Formats: sequence, C-alpha cells, structure tokens
Amino acid sequence: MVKDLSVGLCGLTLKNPVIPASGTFGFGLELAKDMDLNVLGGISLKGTTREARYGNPTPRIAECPGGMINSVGLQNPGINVLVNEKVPALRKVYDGCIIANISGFSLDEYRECCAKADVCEGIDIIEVNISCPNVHNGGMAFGTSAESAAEVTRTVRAVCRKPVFIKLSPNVTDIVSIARACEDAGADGVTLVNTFLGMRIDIHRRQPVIANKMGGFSGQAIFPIALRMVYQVAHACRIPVMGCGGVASAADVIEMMMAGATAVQVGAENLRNPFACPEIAAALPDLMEELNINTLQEIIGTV
Amino acid sequence: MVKDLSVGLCGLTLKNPVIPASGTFGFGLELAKDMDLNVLGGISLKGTTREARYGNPTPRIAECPGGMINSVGLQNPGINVLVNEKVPALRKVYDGCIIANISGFSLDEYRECCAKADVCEGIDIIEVNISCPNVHNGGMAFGTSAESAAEVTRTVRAVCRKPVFIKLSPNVTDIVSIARACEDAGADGVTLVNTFLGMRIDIHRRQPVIANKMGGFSGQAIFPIALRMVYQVAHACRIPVMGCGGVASAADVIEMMMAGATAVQVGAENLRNPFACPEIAAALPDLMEELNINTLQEIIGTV
Amino acid sequence: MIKSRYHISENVLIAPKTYQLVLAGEADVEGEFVDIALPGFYLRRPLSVCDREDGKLTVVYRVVGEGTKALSEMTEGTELEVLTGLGNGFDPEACREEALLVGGGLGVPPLYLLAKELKARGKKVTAVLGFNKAEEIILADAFKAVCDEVLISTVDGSVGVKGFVTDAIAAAHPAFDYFYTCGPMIMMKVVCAALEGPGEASLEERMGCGAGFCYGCSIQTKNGPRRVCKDGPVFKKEELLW
Amino acid sequence: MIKSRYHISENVLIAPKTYQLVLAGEADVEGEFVDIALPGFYLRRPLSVCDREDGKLTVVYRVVGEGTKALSEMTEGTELEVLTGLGNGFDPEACREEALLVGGGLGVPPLYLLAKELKARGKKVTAVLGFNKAEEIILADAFKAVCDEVLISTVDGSVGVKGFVTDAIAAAHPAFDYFYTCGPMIMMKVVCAALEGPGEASLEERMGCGAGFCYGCSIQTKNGPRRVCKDGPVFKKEELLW
Ligand SMILES: Cc1cc2nc3c(=O)[nH]c(=O)nc-3n(C[C@H](O)[C@H](O)[C@H](O)COP(=O)(O)OP(=O)(O)OC[C@H]3O[C@@H](n4cnc5c(N)ncnc54)[C@H](O)[C@@H]3O)c2cc1C
Ligand SMILES: Cc1cc2nc3c(=O)[nH]c(=O)nc-3n(C[C@H](O)[C@H](O)[C@H](O)COP(=O)(O)OP(=O)(O)OC[C@H]3O[C@@H](n4cnc5c(N)ncnc54)[C@H](O)[C@@H]3O)c2cc1C
Ligand SMILES: Cc1cc2nc3c(=O)[nH]c(=O)nc-3n(C[C@H](O)[C@H](O)[C@H](O)COP(=O)(O)O)c2cc1C
Ligand SMILES: Cc1cc2nc3c(=O)[nH]c(=O)nc-3n(C[C@H](O)[C@H](O)[C@H](O)COP(=O)(O)O)c2cc1C
Ligand code: FES
Ligand code: FES
Repeated sequence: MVKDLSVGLCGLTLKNPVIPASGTFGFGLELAKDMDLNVLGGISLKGTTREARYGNPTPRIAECPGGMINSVGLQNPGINVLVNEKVPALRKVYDGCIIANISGFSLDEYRECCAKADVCEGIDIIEVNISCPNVHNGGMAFGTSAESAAEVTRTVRAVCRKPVFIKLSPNVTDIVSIARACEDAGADGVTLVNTFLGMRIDIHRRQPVIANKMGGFSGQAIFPIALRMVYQVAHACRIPVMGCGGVASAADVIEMMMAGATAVQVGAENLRNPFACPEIAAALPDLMEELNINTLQEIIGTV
Repeated sequence: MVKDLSVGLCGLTLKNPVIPASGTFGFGLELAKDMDLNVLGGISLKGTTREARYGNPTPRIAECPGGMINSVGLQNPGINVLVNEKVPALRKVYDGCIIANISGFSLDEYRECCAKADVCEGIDIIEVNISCPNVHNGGMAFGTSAESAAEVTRTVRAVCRKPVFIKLSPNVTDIVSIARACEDAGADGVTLVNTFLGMRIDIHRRQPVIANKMGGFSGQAIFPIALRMVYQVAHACRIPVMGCGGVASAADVIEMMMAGATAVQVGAENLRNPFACPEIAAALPDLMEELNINTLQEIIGTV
Repeated sequence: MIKSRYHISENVLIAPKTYQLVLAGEADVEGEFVDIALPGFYLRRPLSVCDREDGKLTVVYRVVGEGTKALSEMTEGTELEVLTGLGNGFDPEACREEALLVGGGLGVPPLYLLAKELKARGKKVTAVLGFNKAEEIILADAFKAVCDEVLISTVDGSVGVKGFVTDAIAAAHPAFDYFYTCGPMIMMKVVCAALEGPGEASLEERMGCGAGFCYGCSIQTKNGPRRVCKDGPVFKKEELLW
Repeated sequence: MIKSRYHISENVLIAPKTYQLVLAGEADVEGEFVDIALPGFYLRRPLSVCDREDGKLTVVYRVVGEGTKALSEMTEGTELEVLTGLGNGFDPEACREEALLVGGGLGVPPLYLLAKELKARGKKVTAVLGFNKAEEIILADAFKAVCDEVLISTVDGSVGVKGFVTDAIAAAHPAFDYFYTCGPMIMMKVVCAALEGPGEASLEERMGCGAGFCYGCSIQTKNGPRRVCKDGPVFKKEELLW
C-alpha cells in the first residue's frame, strides 16, 4: 500500500515531516551537489542576524558520548545576503518548505530581520530563535522567561504575514508556560528544542575543550528530554509543534510525532552523517508498513 | 609515586571521591557480598521518606541511547527502618562515609526525617533530595524555585548538626540562583545533579514505555550538562559540590573535579555495571600518573 | 553475581525469529538468568538459562527489538560481557514425587534445566508445552529425551492439542503434586488459577540492574514489595497478586 | 562527497603510537582527507590521505585519544564507514619548476601524495621532514624513492640536522619557487614567515561535519571567514592570519 508521508503545517503541505534543523545543514546549497534536496519536507536555514557575524573562536566543537557541543556562535552573512542571495539560489533547486531561522540581540534586530524575511519570496516559514546559548546577552535571555518570549513573539508577529514559529530553549524550568506565552502572543507554532548549555574539559590540557568554555549540547543524548517537552507542549497548546532534539532515525521521527510533533527536525545527526535526512525520509514508508500506519498525519499526538 | 586519592569534605576525609549515587546502589548491603565496599569513598543510600513507599507501577525503566529513564518513585522502607536497621547493618561492614538521602512531600516530613537521620550514629552526611521528578506534588516543586529550596534548607538545617547537602534538580532555568539560595540558607554543600525529566514512547504499542508516562533521565548522555552545572555552581558558591550526572569512568571523575566537584557520585552506570564504582576507584591512580596528578585534592576546581 | 567474558560458541536460528545461543566461558555458575551487555545498548539484556554444562551456558531468545536483533547478528567467537549468578530459579526440592512443567513459547527454555534437575532427583516429570503453531515449536525433542511425558498444544491445532496449555492439561489430566510454569503473564495467571495445589511461576519485568539494588523491577506481592530480579524471578503461586 | 564502506586491509605500527592504515573499497576518489566513522564515537575522525591507488587509500595516524586508540585496535577485514571526497588539497599546479615540501611529524604523510603528483608533472621536488627523534621518523624511504632530495631534521639530532625543519632548510638552502607545508601549527607559522616567496599550508581544526555545512571549523583569513574542511584544509600563505 502506498504510504502518505505528507503533513499539513499552518496551511502549507510538507511532502514529508523531515527537516534538517537550523545550523546543521548550512543554507542547503552546501549540500545540493551531494543529494537530491527535494526528498526533504523542509529545510531550516542557518541562523541569521542583522549584520554578518564571524561567530565564536575555535575550537567550536566538542565530542560527547551520544552527542556534541557546538559553539559556532551564529556565524552568518547577515539578513541581506540571506534574502538576496541564499534563498533565491536555494529556491532554484528546491521545491519544499524553506524556513528562515532568525536570531537577534534586541527586539529591533528581530523586527528588522523578520520583516525582511517576510517579504522574501522564497521563504515559507519564519522560525525565530530565542534560545541560542552561545551569544552573551543574546538569545538566551529572551528564551528563558515567558514575558520576554512573548515580547519577541509580539514584535515579529506584527511585521510578518507568513507563519511564525518560535524556537524555544530547553534550558528552562517550565517549557509549557513559555510555549503558552508565545501562543497567546500570536505565534503560529513552536519549534522545540534548541541545544542544552553544556561543557567539556580536556583533562590533559586542563582547559575547556570549547574556546568559549560552554556551548550548545545536542544529539541523540537529548532525545528523551526533547521528546518529553514536545509531549508536554503539544498537549498544552493548540498551535503545531516542530519537534527537534536527538532525532537520528525514522523510528525517532515517528516517536516525536506520536508525542505531538507535526514536523520533525534533525540536527547534529546531519554532522555525523550528511545523508541522515534523505536516509530517514527514505526509511519512513517501510517503518510505517511495519507499524500499520498509512498516513503520517494520523499519528500526530496519538499518545 | 604513591597517589593520594583522599579528599576533604566538610571536615570529613573521604578515602577517595567515588560515591555511588542515591537510588543506584540500594542501601549498600545489597552489594556487600559482591564486592569490598571499603574501596568506596562514600555511599549515598536509597532515598528515604517518612513512611514506607512501594513507589510507582512498572514498567519503571526505559532504555535510551546513552542513558535510561527510571520511575522507581522512591520505593523505600521508611526512615525508621533506615536508621534502626539499614544503617547499623551497613556500618558493620563499611568504614567509609555513609550519606543518608532524604526525600519529603512537606517541610514537616523533611524536618522529621532529617532529625532522625541526624541522631543516627552511622550516618555521616545528610543529603536532602529536593529534586526527584517522579512524585506528584513531591520533590520537584521544592527544587525548582530558589525560595522553596531555601525553605527546605532552613528547615532541615535547624534540626541537624551533621553536614547537610542539598541535592538539586537540573530541570531549572538558573541552577546558580538555587544553589546560592541553599548556601545562604545554611547548606553545607550541594549535590548536583539529579535526573532530567524525560519520556520514551513505545511506537509499536503507541504508549509511553514508563507506566507513569515520564521519569528521571540519567546516564552518560547527561554528563556535559551536569558538568556545566557543577562548573557554574562551584565557581559561584563557596560550599563544596558533589558532582553527579553521567559519570562512567575515572576520566569523568577527574573532569568533574576539575570543574569544581570535591566528590563525585556515580548513578546509572552502576545499573549497567554493578562493579562500576570499584573499577573507577581502582583506575584512578594510573590515570593520575598519566595526567601528572599526585593528590586529587589539588585538582578540585582548577579549570 | 559474577561479571565475566564469554564467547559465542553457537548462535543458530531454531524457529522463526528464535535463536539458540551457546556461551562458553566461566565454569558452571549459579543463577536463573544471565544479563548480557550488548555493545551500543545502554542496559543489559536479561535472558534465562536454558541449559548449563561444561562451562557452557545455553539461552534461547526471540528477536523482539533492536537489542535481540543485534545479538542475532553476532557470529561465533564474538566476545560478550555477561553477568551471571542472577535470580532465584525454580525449586526442584519443592516437588515431592510428581512434577508438572507448564511452558508457553519463550517460557519453555528455562523449564528445560529444571526438568533435568528434577530427573536427577528421581522425580516423575510431565511437561506441557504450548506454542502458537507447528513452526514455533522449540526444544520438544530435548524435553522428550528428559521427561517422562511431554504434551504439546498449539493454538492453531497443527500439532498436539488444539488450544492452550490448559486445554492440553484438561485433556490429559496429568498427575502432579507440584507445578512449575513459565510463559506469558496471562498464561501463567490462568495456569495458576486453573491448577489446584501448590506451584511456582517465573515472572518478567523491565529491569535496570538485574541484581537487586535499583528497585526498578518491583512487584507487589502478598508479602509486600518484591524484586523480580533478586527475590524472583520465580515466585510461589500463593505469593502472587497478578 | 561520498559515503561508502571500506575494509581494513592493513593497520600496522610504523613508529611509536603511529599506524599506517590501508583502506580498500571504492575506486580512486578525490579529496584531501577522509572522515571515518568509528563505532561508539559520536563524531567522525578526519585523517589526511597519504597515498591512493587501485581502490586503496593509505592514511597514517597517531594515537592521541580514545578514537584513534580504538582504530589502532581494529584488525584486518574490519568494515568502516568512510566519507571521502573531502577538502581541497595542495595545488601541484602552483609550482613552476622546483617545489619545497616541508613536513613535521604527522604532517609528513599528506605530503607524500603531493610529491608523487609533482613528480608526475615533471617538477623537481625537495622534501624537508622534521621529527623529534630517530624512532619517530616515518616514510623517509618512501619520500626518497619519489623526491629528488630528502632532508631530515630531528630535534635531538639523532638523525640529519639537529633542530627544526627551518634549521635543515637554512643549512641546505634548497632552491624552490613554491613551498608546501604540513605539520604543527607553530611549525607552519614559522615556515611561512621564514620562507620567502609563495606557498601553501595545510591547517587542522576540530570539525563537526567535515563537509562544509556546519561552520564548526571556521578560521578568520585575510579574505574573511573560511571553513578549514571545505575551503581548506590547504590555504595559500598570503591568506592566512595565524
Ligand atoms: C528474568 C528475565 C528472563 C528473560 N528470559 C528470556 C529468555 O530466555 N528468552 C527471551 O527471548 N527473552 C527473555 N526475556 C525477555 C528479554 O529480556 C527481552 O525480550 C529483551 O530484553 C528484549 O530486548 P530488545 O533490545 O530486543 O528489545 P527492546 O524492546 O528494544 O528493548 C528495550 C528495553 O526494554 C527491555 N525489554 C524489552 N522487552 C522486555 C521483556 N519482555 N522483559 C524484560 N525487559 C524487556 C530490554 O531489556 C531493553 O532494556 C527475559 C526477561 C527477563 C526479565
Ligand atoms: C583535515 C584534518 C586532517 C588530519 N589528518 C591527520 C592525519 O593524517 N594523521 C593524524 O594522525 N591525525 C590527523 N588529524 C588529526 C586527527 O583527526 C585527530 O588526531 C583525531 O581526530 C583524534 O581523535 P581521538 O579520538 O584519538 O582524540 P580525542 O581527543 O579523544 O578526540 C576528541 C574529539 O576531538 C577531535 N580532535 C582531537 N584532536 C584533533 C586534532 N588534532 N584535529 C582535529 N580534531 C581533533 C576528534 O576528532 C574528536 O572529535 C587531522 C585532522 C584534520 C582536521
Ligand atoms: C552546529 C550547530 C549549529 C546550530 N545553529 C543553530 C542556529 O543557527 N539557529 C538555531 O535556531 N539552532 C541552531 N542549532 C540548534 C539545532 O537547530 C537544534 O535545535 C539542536 O541542535 C537540537 O537538535 P539535535 O539534537 O538534533 O542536534 C545548531 C545546532 C548545531 C549542532
Ligand atoms: C534507578 C535510580 C533511582 C534513583 N533514586 C534516587 C533517589 O532515591 N534519591 C535521589 O536523590 N536520587 C535518585 N536518583 C538520581 C541519582 O542519584 C543521580 O542523581 C542521577 O541518576 C544522575 O546521575 P547519573 O547520570 O550518574 O545516573 C536515582 C537514579 C536512578 C537511575
Ligand atoms: S532490576 Fe534492579 S532491583 Fe531488579
Ligand atoms: S567541519 Fe563543518 S563546516 Fe567544517
């Protein structure tokens, strides 16, 4: 029997729920020669700020059991290059859902960047990262209280006609109250989760592995925590959830969807296997057959 | 060269920093026939409440990549059995540091249990668990705000002459503010961290794996987050920290200590390898040699 | 409890998705089950001992998930770290003269070692082994070589009595003064209810440590909470609350 | 970039803690380095290609941590999943007539393939290879078989010029119109400063993806940020800020 992998997300139809997560797939273009991007339901682009940024000093990467820490620090060419060069170039080779991921250090920056993304033709969804733990005085502060999360949401909501997803930080006591605050402030959906603040020490050199001391921890290791947060938020809010955190297989995608995710993002797994997303998308039909699932849409939030 | 593994903790001297974490080593007695307990610096006993508890329904265990979820739910025979039977029996075969781990559902319960532990001869340190995520209206509430954490600390401090460690939950936005509140309220030290709230779904049965839906996630997977919290708290507070979370090797012990831990607890690793703690303690001298460390005390918080 | 390394000396398919694994290593060790560390999996996998001699342990397992799948792909010579000496098994001394063994599916293998122990003590042993269908039948010849009588039931009637083990028992009315059962929970519950007289059943529960100190596998019994891994997995019928 | 499976056809100790690994699989593939997935480790391990022919890839690696230790314990026949076609290597076309290759320690192996490529283009090739001491010398004979001249320096003076590669260069004054260097960062920095004229150096950085899309390995250059894995690892001397 032919399997229906498509899911509906804020009026858009994704051909499947598999989306490389922001920062782990560049601007898509970097991988266009290596795979057929069109097997992907969506692509969340590298986090973008108003000005171009080099990011943090290296080492920016630390290996951990079952995961990794990154402290890329939002290296990006700035919003103008995104909307004028990157997105148009990607749109030429990719027909799926393009998600712009926007970061900012002030409400003004969020407003300006989102407004530019909103009028950029190729962009389908605007994902607002209020959670990146790498930048001092940056995203972290916005994402860790319900009030400031709502403030960012209201600010960008006012300048966008496209669907706005707020991407939340898991480094919080009560993820549900923050998601609810975003929903009440007009978010069309939430993406959860971003990375956990983590650290490793090189015991030979007696120094942190990461030049910036700490960074964002993610990968398979965080899956059970991310899944729990997706479950909690999906059962407490009415807006759709993009699940993210530790997804590494088609089974993980199904598990996230049963917990309540409408679409599922794959992050660090792309770094250890650049073909992770196409492989996961390709593995879904057989797994659906094994699990007696005909259309993915029907399993969303069934647990 | 002979290595000095001992560490000083609130006036006590531990022969080494390796301590099985509460709930992952029973009351010590369960393993007394299988190993020489006296190679362990300390033993943190199973979490104890005023009344005997059966705990949560089964399944209570779910496997995860690099870790596991437990929802034992504080099964224990009650404080009277602890102080009258378990501790005296353990004291007969064990000469190291005995840590009583106390949980409670009310300030009264914490006060009563800690007071009993304080007058129990065999107990050296009282560890107050304000973080167990398994019990509704239970530990979680106390451990997730600085105010209530301080309240528990003051309550038990008033009835104890022995060193009191408050064991914190990592499911919080700002671990430092909570640790500081405990310090200000008179804690002699903090243990961090307890488990993360996590969840797994059995995609075949379309049900949570754990009968109670969610449970406490721990094991190697959480090490980078636990290490970061130990680092932050050790650098912000003056009281000693017992580091805990994902420790699985002698190298992890050293890394935790460089981050600021005075002693190091090993939790879930005991479940996959009952001999983990003696093996780690035995591996320390060679690793110290490789790293040019003569006394463990000297590396505490050197990063 | 002992932690030691074994190597695979045999790992063969004996029925659909069902493998017989022979581990060679440490000389005869006690224990009802072993707990096997599988590379890449966080927790060990508990498997009941089916047979034990000359420093070899036999277990029979079914592929149900990723862990048993990985195990089934391991070849001869592969080394595995195994905890042995776990669990309290069936008590062959509890039977006076005539024993009834009731096994269902993957509950059949652990009864094999018991059958040998009972025969060594001179008891009369009847085994009732239930399966879904002919192709899933395992160890029938091994039991026949040891027991005084072996009754088979299959749900689809392809071999032996059509139906469940209880149907086979009702039809044959074997004499016994003590019974031993291992299989799906629902089967054991029905068996314990249907059979008069004393007996014992071997339970299964998700485990953490497998060795009695994490309290992950506790069940409520008439005598209070008990750990399946340490106080069991075999419990007396009178103790069980189901 | 290609992901494929190779098997180990050789994995031998050639100097203290230093192994030569030959991987057999996919026919000749491009790329300056390969990225090897090691079971039980989250990230791949990048290793430079030292030689490549007949569907075989040779890399030389030193055991520095857990990953390379695990690799060193793998036996012939073991399968490994490898990403190939990664990185921009040295440019043999940049040299007009006479090339100087300057390698230090584990930076020596990647220059071997370059030496062969330069010779194939008819260039004169001088190699200066620096090591700490005699026992750590690797590939000297291989270079001698290919290059016009090979100079060795050792820090302890046990073989060749006592001191660093720059001491050997200062003593011999080899003629060259372009240089290529690979080795410890500090060595390459000194070489680039000491040698007049154009050249290129192969950098190292902790990597995430190894394939240009995670921006984990970025460095600042005179031309803005560059990814070591994709824009490099070889960069022109003029570009580098050190
Ligand atoms: C005391 C005891 C004896 C057993 N003896 C046998 C035997 O002889 N033959 C046999 O085929 N099976 C036996 N089992 C069941 C066997 O342990 C599981 O089938 C096996 O662990 C499944 O692993 P998996 O990775 O394939 O499945 P997964 O579902 O991927 O495993 C995930 C987790 O759940 C646990 N789990 C899954 N199913 C069970 C189960 N039924 N019981 C306990 N834990 C489970 C696993 O151990 C693992 O921790 C026994 C179980 C117990 C408790
Ligand atoms: C482009 C490139 C080419 C390389 N070529 C070679 C080679 O030909 N021969 C050789 O011996 N080594 C080479 N290296 C270094 C080699 O990758 C590391 O020594 C190796 O990854 C260490 O792994 P480990 O698990 O033993 O060490 P660990 O310290 O346990 O590794 C932990 C993490 O740090 C990373 N890491 C550690 N050291 C380095 C390093 N020096 N550079 C980059 N990442 C590191 C590891 O990849 C891993 O992600 C190269 C590195 C790069 C970037
Ligand atoms: C190298 C790297 C870079 C990232 N950059 C961004 C970013 O720019 N914006 C963002 O919202 N999230 C960023 N993230 C977070 C991921 O999108 C994702 O939320 C997180 O890694 C959890 O998913 P995972 O466990 O699958 O990696 C980054 C993650 C990694 C590993
Ligand atoms: C099975 C199990 C039971 C636990 N019971 C308790 C408990 O009773 N009291 C407590 O403070 N912590 C308890 N914990 C938490 C551990 O002591 C430890 O803080 C946590 O597991 C993190 O360490 P780890 O990653 O090494 O497991 C338990 C953990 C496990 C795995
Ligand atoms: S599994 Fe740990 S007590 Fe039974
Ligand atoms: S390592 Fe990912 S861009 Fe270089």
